Amino acid sequence: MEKSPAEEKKARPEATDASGHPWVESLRAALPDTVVSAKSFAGQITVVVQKDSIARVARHLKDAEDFRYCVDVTAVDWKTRVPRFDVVYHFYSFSKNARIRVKCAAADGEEVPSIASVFLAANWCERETWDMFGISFSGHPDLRRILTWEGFKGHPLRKDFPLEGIDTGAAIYPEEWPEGGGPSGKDPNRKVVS
Amino acid sequence: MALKKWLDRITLLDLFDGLSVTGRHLLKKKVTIEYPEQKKLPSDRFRGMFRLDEERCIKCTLCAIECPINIIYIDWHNEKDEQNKSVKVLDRFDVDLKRCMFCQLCEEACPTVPKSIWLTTKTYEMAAYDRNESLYLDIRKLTDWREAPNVKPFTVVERG
Amino acid sequence: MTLPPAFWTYLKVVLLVALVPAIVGFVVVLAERRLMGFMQARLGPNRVGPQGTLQGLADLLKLVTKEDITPSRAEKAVHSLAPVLAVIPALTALSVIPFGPPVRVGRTVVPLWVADVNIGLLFLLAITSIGVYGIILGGWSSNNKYSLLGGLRSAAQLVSYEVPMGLALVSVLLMTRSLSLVQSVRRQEAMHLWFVFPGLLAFFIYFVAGVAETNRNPFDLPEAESELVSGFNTEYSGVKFAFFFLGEYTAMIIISCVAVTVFFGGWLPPFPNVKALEFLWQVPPALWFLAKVAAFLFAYIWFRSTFPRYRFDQLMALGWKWLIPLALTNILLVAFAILLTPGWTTGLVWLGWTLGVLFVLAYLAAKLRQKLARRERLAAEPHPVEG
Amino acid sequence: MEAALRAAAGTMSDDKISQAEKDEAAYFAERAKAAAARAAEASAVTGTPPTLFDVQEMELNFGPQHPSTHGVLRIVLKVDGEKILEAKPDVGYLHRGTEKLFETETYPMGVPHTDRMDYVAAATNNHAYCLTIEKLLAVEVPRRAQLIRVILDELQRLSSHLVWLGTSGIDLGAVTPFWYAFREREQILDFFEEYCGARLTLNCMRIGGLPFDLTPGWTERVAEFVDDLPARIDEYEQLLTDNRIWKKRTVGIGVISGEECIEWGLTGPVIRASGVEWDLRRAQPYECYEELDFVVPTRQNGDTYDRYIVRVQEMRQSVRIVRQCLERLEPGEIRGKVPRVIKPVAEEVYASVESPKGELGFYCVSNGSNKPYRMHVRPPSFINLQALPRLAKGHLVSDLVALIGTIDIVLGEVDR
Repeated sequence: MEKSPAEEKKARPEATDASGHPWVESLRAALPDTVVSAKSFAGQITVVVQKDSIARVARHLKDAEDFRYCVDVTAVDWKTRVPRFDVVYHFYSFSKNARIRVKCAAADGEEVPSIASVFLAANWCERETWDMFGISFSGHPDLRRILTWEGFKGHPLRKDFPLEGIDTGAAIYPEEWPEGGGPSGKDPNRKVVS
Repeated sequence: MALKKWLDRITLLDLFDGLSVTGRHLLKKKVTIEYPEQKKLPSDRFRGMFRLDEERCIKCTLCAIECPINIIYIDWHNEKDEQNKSVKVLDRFDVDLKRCMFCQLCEEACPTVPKSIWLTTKTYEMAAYDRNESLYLDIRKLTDWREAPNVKPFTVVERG
Repeated sequence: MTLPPAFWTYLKVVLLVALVPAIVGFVVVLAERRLMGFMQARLGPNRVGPQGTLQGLADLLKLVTKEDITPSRAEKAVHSLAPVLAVIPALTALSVIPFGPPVRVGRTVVPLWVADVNIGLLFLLAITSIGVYGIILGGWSSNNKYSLLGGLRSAAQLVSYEVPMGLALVSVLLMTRSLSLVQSVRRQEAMHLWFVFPGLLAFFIYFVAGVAETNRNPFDLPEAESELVSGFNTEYSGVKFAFFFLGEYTAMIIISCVAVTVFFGGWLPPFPNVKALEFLWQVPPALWFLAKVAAFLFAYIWFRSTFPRYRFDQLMALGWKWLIPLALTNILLVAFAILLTPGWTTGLVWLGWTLGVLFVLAYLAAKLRQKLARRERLAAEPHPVEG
Repeated sequence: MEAALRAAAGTMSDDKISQAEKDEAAYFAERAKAAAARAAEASAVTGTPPTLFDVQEMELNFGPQHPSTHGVLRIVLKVDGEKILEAKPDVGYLHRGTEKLFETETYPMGVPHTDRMDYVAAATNNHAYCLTIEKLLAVEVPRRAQLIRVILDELQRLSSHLVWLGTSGIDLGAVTPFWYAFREREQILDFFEEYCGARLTLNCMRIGGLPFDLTPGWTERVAEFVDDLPARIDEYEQLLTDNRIWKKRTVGIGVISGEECIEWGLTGPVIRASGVEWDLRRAQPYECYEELDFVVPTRQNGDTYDRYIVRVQEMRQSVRIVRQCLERLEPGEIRGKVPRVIKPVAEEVYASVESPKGELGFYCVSNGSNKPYRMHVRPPSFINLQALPRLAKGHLVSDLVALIGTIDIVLGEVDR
């Protein structure tokens, strides 16, 4: 079943440039200097735009292109890249029966304009993004933590947040292992538990 | 139309309909399985308690690698046997059952035929008073593990 | 040697106070849980004792040995008083219920009721409505918002449903011409007519109001488990909770007893005027009474396992906008029927026939219409999904 | 409260009350002061002195330990009597960091984790996850696997809707449909157990196909069951659909228009009950849904009753879909050509399925390694729950219970 590397590479799907796509064109015409790049992968259009104009982009997509349904807002942490984060938006158009993905880059500590005033659905998604990544959204009506609690330190989905979690002071289940057991490794004197 | 609706309303038709459903069930066969005396046997693919065959195991640790939550701990060392061949000997094969989510990925990853670790033992009675002791399986428990003796005889209830 | 009449009275009181809680605990609760289980395609509690018969004892032991918790910021005195207030009136009200005709013990004739009060029905209405104080005070004193809401719901519910209940009983009074419960049975015996037939509407209103007053499904708002987390009794445990429990079930029994006495001829066997059914008189009258009460309790259980729960404002609307006007109309109807044939019962009999036949006809018509509509719907469906 | 008042009046000597009591007293004094200030403010607005019958807000904590919140949802209510002035959902009690877990494990190891999100509909979760990775890899799923996936999906939809039907019945006081619904669900779980060995956390799909083929006789038993099911659904409907109390509790409760649904991002039965005929199985068909003949049930009023009707009709349609798939089953491959070590191209992809709750989407960012760089879930319950304050405003506390039931949330998915 194994294919040669070259063959495998050939079979792999590739992203193509989508700057000529009508939606991108319309975006470019309405809001010049906002579109950074556009690509198409697996039939999905991704448009990268300037961070500051994201609310206007959302408004344009909603009003002019009929992307009325905000599917999701999330972010990706690129750790070492500058700027560090990508904020990712998914919109869906009922009339076109198609989705579009809009991305904008944001550095750590930078504010991204909120689209909660354009799409009500983005409200909690942006709160979640703030909670998980620490990207704050300017103009958000109620930017509080949502999945973790008020006063939680750190943002769990950042790549530098430890997987085992941090000591929050909350009483969690103590890590208990039978004598000699557990992930600590070999122990020749381990007694067999029955 | 309005009259028909009123007819339904004043004769309490909807309420009597509901009562008739529950009334019918009063005499129908019940679906309760009286557990310790009656049991429904699990299916052949049921994912229950672990079992390990030490002879078959080739110590490849694939199961430990594939485990999504890393609850399988395997240590082994090389030994020379009579023909002076190097063989792997298990030091430790532990499954932390209390954290197991019974996804069967370890069994799927196992390259031996038949599998040397498997979950299809049809045993689900794993309640224990002490999760750290009883629900932590080492080699002995994994290989020499027997089904808990049934205190009382039970009748098997048909599936489905 | 003849025993003084007072002895018999005391004996009856003791028996009632001892027996009714026992019956509630052992029979009614078990029957409710098992019957509800059967209706829900399961078995219900069947582990304690043969077929679960000792479940009541086990529950009782559990409740008695359980820690009795009073919330730290509760009104302690009221919190303890409330369960007592819920149970005492309910037991008191039992004293006027005639369980059967007087029986002869040796040379004494002993009536099977503690007291034949000549204002029996008024006494009942007055006493049973004290029970709600227990619920209100219990809800308020627990210092729990859910309990408070439950208590308030209960107060409003009781006030609203006392009115249609009273009005429904008024129409019976027109037929009985007496407030005494014993007289009511005697009158039905004399007329060869259960009052449920001419008083079909009155019975319906009475029973609905009765279910509402005892806080049972579909009117169990004060203790709506899925909304108010048991409502007024959230903060109660142990014996105090058992008292509330007892109060509620005794109230259920009282409502059933009154319905049987007033509408279903008390201890009389069915169809006293039909010659062919005369053998029914061989059964002791008290057993007839008990059987009828059991049937009512079964209806309570049946309702509970079938119906969803009303909302608070809808409950009020039902009481004030439907039941009270209906009850008033019913009084007019009955009064008219009595006036038509003064001094005689033919009017009432005719009213009974009319109401009964009308209802049955309407029901059949509605059922037929439902069947036809369903057939039409199935025929019109483009892709039949029916089996 | 009494202690608080006494302490506020200073009648009790300080050494007698402990620090905790003092704190409590201070808290209550502050609350009383705030309430007085609010009352004064209200009276200043209306120009009348505050009376007993003025609007008096009470804060009510609905959950996290409340029988009707379907898990650990907490709603902070502001109520006037029983009328809800404001409802603020507070979620996150079940947050387990599933998205973080995905990032630390290889692609195939992510499947069992998806079971634990919407734990009453694990198959659709598995499906959405696998679909995303398959899209990233551009893998074709064999036809038999597609059909079996659809059967599993629809059985799961049935079982999820049955759970919904039972629990929302209980919320409104009707206990019996719960038992009937769970009786049927038990049979569905038996089918799952027979197919993949688990009843709830199924782990029944793999990237590129399925782990097992069907056991002999499974299709016949499922066919028998789905033939039997419409009569059972009739039974539930007889208990609820025409019942006047049920209608009173649901008609006109939580009305939301189709436009608003889109604005709030509501999906699934909620949006279909508001007149928008949008179902991902129809709009963007995945697997073999496009060749199947089924109706997307819609209703116009957008209230709780319509959402109930839509779900019940969806159950009937699921029965049809299962039947059609069973007819089309032919022997064949069940697993596509997927490399043993999955290393997709460094790209990003979003794929979604119509889960019983709505649009369940996965957004996967790959960096070319064998682990997803970022895996994000678009949970329908989470987004749908967002609209609860909008739905609940102005209704009574009893209706809130109905509304939580009607948007059909699973807290495992809300909090992930």
